[in-house]
Amino acid sequence: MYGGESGPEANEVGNMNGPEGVRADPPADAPAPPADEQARVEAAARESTARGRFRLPLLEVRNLGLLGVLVLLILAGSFTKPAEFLTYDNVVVILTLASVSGVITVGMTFVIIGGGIDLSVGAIVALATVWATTQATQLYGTGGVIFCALAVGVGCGLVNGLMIAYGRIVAFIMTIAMLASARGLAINISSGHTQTLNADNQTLVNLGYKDNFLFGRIPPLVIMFAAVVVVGWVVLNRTTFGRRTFAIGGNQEAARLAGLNVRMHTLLLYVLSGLCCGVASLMLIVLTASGTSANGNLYELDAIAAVIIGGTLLSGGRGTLVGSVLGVLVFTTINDIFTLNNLTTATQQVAKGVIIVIAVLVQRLVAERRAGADPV
Amino acid sequence: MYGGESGPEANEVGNMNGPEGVRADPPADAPAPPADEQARVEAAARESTARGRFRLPLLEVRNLGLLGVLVLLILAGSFTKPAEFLTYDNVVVILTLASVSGVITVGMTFVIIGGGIDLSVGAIVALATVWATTQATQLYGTGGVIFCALAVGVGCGLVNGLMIAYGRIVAFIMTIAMLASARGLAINISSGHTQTLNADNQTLVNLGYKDNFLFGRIPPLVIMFAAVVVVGWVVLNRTTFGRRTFAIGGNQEAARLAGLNVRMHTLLLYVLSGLCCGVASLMLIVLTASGTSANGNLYELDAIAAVIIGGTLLSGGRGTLVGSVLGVLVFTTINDIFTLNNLTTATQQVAKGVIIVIAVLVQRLVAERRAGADPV
Amino acid sequence: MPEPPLLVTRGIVKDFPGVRALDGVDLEVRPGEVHCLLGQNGAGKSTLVKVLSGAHQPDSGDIVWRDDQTPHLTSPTAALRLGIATIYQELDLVGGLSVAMNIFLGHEQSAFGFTRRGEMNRAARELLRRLGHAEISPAAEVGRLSAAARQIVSMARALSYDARLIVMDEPSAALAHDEVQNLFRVIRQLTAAGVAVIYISHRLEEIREVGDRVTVLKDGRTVAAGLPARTTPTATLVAYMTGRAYEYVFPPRTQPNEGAAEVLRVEGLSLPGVFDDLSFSVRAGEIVGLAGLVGAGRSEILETVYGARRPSAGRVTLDGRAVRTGSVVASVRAGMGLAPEERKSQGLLLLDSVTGNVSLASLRRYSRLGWLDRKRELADARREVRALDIRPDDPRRPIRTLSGGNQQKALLARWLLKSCRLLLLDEPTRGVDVGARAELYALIRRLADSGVGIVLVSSEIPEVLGLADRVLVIREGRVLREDDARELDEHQVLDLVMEGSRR
Amino acid sequence: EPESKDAGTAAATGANAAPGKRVTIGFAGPQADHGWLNAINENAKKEAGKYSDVDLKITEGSNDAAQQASQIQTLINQKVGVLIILPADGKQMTPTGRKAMTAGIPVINLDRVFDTPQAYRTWIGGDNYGMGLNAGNYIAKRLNGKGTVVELAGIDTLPLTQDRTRGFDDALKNYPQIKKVGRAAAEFNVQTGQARMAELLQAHPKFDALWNHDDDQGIGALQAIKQAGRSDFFMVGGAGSKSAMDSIKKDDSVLKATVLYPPTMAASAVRVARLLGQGKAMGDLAEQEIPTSMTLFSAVVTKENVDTYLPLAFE
Ligand SMILES: Nc1ncnc2c1ncn2[C@@H]1O[C@H](COP(=O)(O)OP(=O)(O)OP(=O)(O)O)[C@@H](O)[C@H]1O
Ligand SMILES: Nc1ncnc2c1ncn2[C@@H]1O[C@H](COP(=O)(O)OP(=O)(O)OP(=O)(O)O)[C@@H](O)[C@H]1O
Ligand SMILES: O[C@@H]1[C@@H](O)[C@H](O)OC[C@H]1O
Ligand SMILES: [Mg+2]
Ligand SMILES: [Mg+2]
Repeated sequence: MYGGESGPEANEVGNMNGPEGVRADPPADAPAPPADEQARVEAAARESTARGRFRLPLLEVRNLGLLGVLVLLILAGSFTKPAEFLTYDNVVVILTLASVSGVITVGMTFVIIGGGIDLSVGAIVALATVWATTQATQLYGTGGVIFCALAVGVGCGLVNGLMIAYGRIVAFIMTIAMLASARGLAINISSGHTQTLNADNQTLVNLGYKDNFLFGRIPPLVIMFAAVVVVGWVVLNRTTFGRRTFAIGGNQEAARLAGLNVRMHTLLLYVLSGLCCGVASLMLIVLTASGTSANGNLYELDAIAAVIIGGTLLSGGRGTLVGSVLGVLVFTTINDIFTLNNLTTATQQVAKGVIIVIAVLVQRLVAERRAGADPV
Repeated sequence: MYGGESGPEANEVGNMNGPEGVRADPPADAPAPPADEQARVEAAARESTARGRFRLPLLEVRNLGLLGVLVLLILAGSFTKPAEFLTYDNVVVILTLASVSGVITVGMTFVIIGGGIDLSVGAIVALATVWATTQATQLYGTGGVIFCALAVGVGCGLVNGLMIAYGRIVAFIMTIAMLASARGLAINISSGHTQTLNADNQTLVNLGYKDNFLFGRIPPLVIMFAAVVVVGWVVLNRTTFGRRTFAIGGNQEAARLAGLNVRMHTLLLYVLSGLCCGVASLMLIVLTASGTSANGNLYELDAIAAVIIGGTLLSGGRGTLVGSVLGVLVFTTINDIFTLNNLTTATQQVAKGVIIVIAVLVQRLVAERRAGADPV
Repeated sequence: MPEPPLLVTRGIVKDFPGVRALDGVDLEVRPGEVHCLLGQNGAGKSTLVKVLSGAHQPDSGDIVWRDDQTPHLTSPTAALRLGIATIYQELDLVGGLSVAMNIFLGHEQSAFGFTRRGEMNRAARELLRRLGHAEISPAAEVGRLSAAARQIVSMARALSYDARLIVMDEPSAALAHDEVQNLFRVIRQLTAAGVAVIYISHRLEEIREVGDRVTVLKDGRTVAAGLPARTTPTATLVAYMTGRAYEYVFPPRTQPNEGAAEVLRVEGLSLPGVFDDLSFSVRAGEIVGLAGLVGAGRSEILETVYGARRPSAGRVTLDGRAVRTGSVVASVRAGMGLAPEERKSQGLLLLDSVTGNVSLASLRRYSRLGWLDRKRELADARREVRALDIRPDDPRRPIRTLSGGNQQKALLARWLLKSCRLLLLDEPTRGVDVGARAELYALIRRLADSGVGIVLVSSEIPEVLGLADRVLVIREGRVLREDDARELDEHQVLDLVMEGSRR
Repeated sequence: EPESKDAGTAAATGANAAPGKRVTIGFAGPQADHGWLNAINENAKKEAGKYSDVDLKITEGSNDAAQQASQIQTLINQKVGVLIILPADGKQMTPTGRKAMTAGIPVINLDRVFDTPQAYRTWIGGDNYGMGLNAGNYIAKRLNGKGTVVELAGIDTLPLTQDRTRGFDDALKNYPQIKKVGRAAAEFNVQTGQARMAELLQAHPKFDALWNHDDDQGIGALQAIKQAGRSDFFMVGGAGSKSAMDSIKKDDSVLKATVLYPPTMAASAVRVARLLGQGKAMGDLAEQEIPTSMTLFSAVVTKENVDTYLPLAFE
């Protein structure tokens, strides 16, 4: 019907001759398709090309709404704090803060698209910052700290993945168990103290200082974040790994019967999320020059919220990384505007709830304006 | 999760839950191969009756595993603290504590079986305790406090339900927005203070004291909890509302095609959850003689965890209330044993994670021993 | 003088984004008749069904229901209230609920909100008995029933409404021969009581047997209406549907090559409770059919050979090399492919495009160091879409917007694309229209001719006999007879497989 | 002898230090998820360890009112001799404190105060209002009564945060030329300390002084200040952590002072609990009875006096 189907035979116009309209004669040989049929097929074809044109390489239609929300927020920020909001320094602050949760959200996006959930990200971040800042670790220098943070992330992800994929424990429960254990372990290792970086390990901390900004302008953390997003985007959208992630999240049984190694892939998704937590914990160490078991509190909810508001289905199989990143930026910008405007915690929270709802509605409005895009 | 996108197929495959949908082994109890379809259907029918026999009125097979876990915990408690654990006083402590989260979990069970999720329960509890304990409310006496707590719960649930069912906002996002707003409002109303009950309103507080225990032994809160569970069980299993909840969570499109008013029903589920929050907030007021915006922190995760460990599918359509209640009891008992044994926070948390994992595995073991029950 | 019509539709139009699914449907259904809808995959039959059931709102057109010129058809509830009940093409049951609850979902028997389970179970049992399946327990959980039993529950649900019109969208697709007879018996009872039935099926012989009149849809519009079901020549019907006269033939068998190498050897394979000590082999270029009734365990055989189920004993050898049993990954790596029986739950990535569905099993081929060659993937998918005449023919379309039969074709394309050594096809033509069926047969034969070994499971015995080279007749998980397809005829096979039930 | 180098508390002296009747002390606090609270636990444990006649049952653990109520109930059920309670929320835990008192168990209320004296025998705590007041006065003096200040608070919903802010504001009221231009709540957490401070620095490109309620979150805040390359103001901390005092001593950052809120109060509580259990009086007081409340002094630690306080600092 939609293209292609307009073969020369597509010409049977059903003229019903009343209720008794029996037309027993077989159709005559096929002449040119009737005008309206032709027109219909063409219209359909045109429409689909048109839609194809709207789909920018990176940005999907559904992301436009969220982009709109971000623009609205930026307007709000500029309006309420014209002198402070759109300054270079403040943008750096926003992007830097977004980097930490952003990296975690990238991993979370993979996990959720793949049909899972990871509630342990915040706790893994806490454990990684703590383990990487113990005296013992710091003896190995900056390299040791980096290695340790990443290893802890990957290790926790591995345990999650193994228990979920091979131990067949529901992801929600397994990662909540990991949440408890990792945070407990973090308290244990640090004895509840905030562990600061030694004088010898200031290389990391220096990354947070302006003298080390790239071209004197771009904070290394933001570059790291951008790199993670780019790599994540490529992996998700341009590799077989990414494609398999969608497939497994969309219909696990179908993926299995198509010969995909569902368990191994699921395992890898949690390892990936763990790795992202490792990277985020390094970023936190850069920012705070310390590690503590209180780090990463409630990151799981923030990350999931960013992913979902970014248009990814909580049940898996569909989603975009760009959406998640926009989600993170929206949340970070909201917080920034609140602080700039000296809002009290109470007002902040009420406003946050309201803004989230408005954001989703704006988003859907935009999506529905666009031809036939699905509702969020 | 809800929101139309996760069509029927998502539920059947049981997406969220890692690859346990994978059934590599033949059902252990498969009957002898029947001669034809008739025979096969018969066999299936017989099998289901046989299984029906195992199904005690309240307890389903899958709950047996969790019951086993609870028994193991009780053994562990009795073993480590023989003098303290199985005493009347301690059981009262466990049950009282279970009452608050238990009531919330009942509402959460309905919402999740119905294909939704409610992250705002803790915040609603906070707001309800605050609003019910303002000076203005307290002027109306105990009745005013009770009414206000319930009204706030129902009101918040109504807003959630309206936005989710009719505004088509994804439940996860809407309830996270409610979380933020309700807590913000709670801080606002109380100006961040903890509001205590007036001398005139001590009736409620007295419910927590031994002189008011029923037959001198049973705390009123535990009775309330039991009542909520019984009513919840009856509604879920014996009324059309309950059965329709399964239908909507299990296959929303099927439910719609069968002529169910899916939106109205969804709305009611969130109202129900809000009502449970109202009841729980009353319980908290009894226990603490006060209301504060800090109440109910992280109750959402606790409640969801109890529901899931109780065997309810996070994607909806399947679940038991008894399982959820057992889940709450398991978590409460774990905490109690920790307290009795003077474990440090760190050890507690690590142990909690490990116990959760073991619990799930034990549960599955039991379930798999039992005729062909689905993996958890 | 005929009775006044029960239902008349004129010029129904229904647009989906980018597709006009209905483009002027005229239909007239009389009380007490079985009115058949015919049309190719994607012709718009199911869409029409959904318009009639209130699930879709038409963009234009008129519907007249009895004397009502503007019937209130704005929701499924409204349609049910008017007396239109529907059995949908995709089974729409709730797995977690009991049979009785499913049957009465939405119109439960209740008192003050409390379900009257006893009464519902009784009523359900009665309905199931009417359908010839008294043995299905009203208390059984629907999720645990077989596809066939679920179809019966679906029918019981439609019967549970006191409907004047029951719309049945391919109800026989999941049913075996004798089940279909049962269904027809019920349909005759219904029509005798004045209830009208709209019946959709791709099997012309069913239409001839049970239908009164036929309306043919093509590209979303009525091309012929009210044809007599029994007397209209097949060639005519097919011509209306496809626009050309069609030969409904199986492709000629090529001369069997006795010397061809064995592709698959199955030895002593056992799946407890389903089959035991099963052995057979497939040569290169050979199509082996498994004939048997629904429930004979043929799907399990395929799934076990494929590694989706773990056998308790036995060996599977592909091209002379042993394949690890119980591992789909190993089987696929070795060169097997399985087109599963249950389209939606086992096959489709509903959220993905046609391309994504077609390429799923062959991703490795488009991978260079993990990088996905999307251009080549799309090109190949487009080629398969053309080859199988999947409509609409844009492989970038979301697969969920395709009609049921076209989805089935896309699933087949998945395995055609992945050049396998051995293809296991489980009901490959379920829901596929007559024209496409012939093309599929030709395709399967061509594949075999290229040296692929094929195992074919189909509940349509003529299909097995017509397409396969060699047939294994299966009952109770045992091979009753193994023979050259030309040595067997339908009655022989039926006799063999039915014997058990007549014991 | 309970001579202590490690615990950092002054040594117990006199006859009271001698072993006496065995006392079981129950201790319940909020979740030890941050430096100061953690120091509370350590102080309590260390102090208890010094006495052969003390049995300490610690239930560490919860910020949730219902949960903590049940933990305390458990201790009551275990019939401990004396209870030390640092409630997650003083008002909320009041009924529980009363329950214990009714059950005949004397309660020492630590830090966050109960709603009614009926719920405790003795209250020991820091002076939150005083902390704010002292911080405000110190800042005002250093600014010579003129300038702009920013406040980085803790958890807004805690009364102690509110008290600190109130004290701070009250102090500033005496200096009409000092303006508080910005305030944010950083949740007593390093990471939020960094985030909120980074944002505050953007909101206020210029100000003269900063009061930070909590040295733990101060670690993050200090980093944010360094990252922004700001040094146009000075900072006063709160609580008295080791890292803060080290920094003050070295004078290598904007942090010039911190206002004490000593976690040693937990050690004192153990001592008092022991005395209560044994029916003894407090050494240096004339009375036979232990006082009903003790408010610790919130000293301002500066470079000048830091050496005096360093031994009391917590990690
Ligand atoms: N939700 C939808 N969105 C977009 N297009 C749709 C949707 N549903 C159906 N279509 C399109 O409408 C047309 C008619 O589909 P329909 O399902 O009615 O066909 P059908 O006659 O039932 O075919 P089959 O025999 O294969 O079941 C097809 O082109 C299909 O792709
Ligand atoms: N949901 C189920 N739970 C348990 N056993 C089942 C289920 N569905 C089918 N079976 C078992 O599987 C066996 C064969 O069923 P199946 O329908 O796969 O056979 P088949 O020969 O492939 O028939 P068809 O494919 O035509 O439906 C039977 O023994 C039946 O008991
Ligand atoms: O964070 C601490 C708080 O919890 C305690 O009660 O008072 C001192 C603070 O620094
Ligand atoms: Mg159809
Ligand atoms: Mg089958």
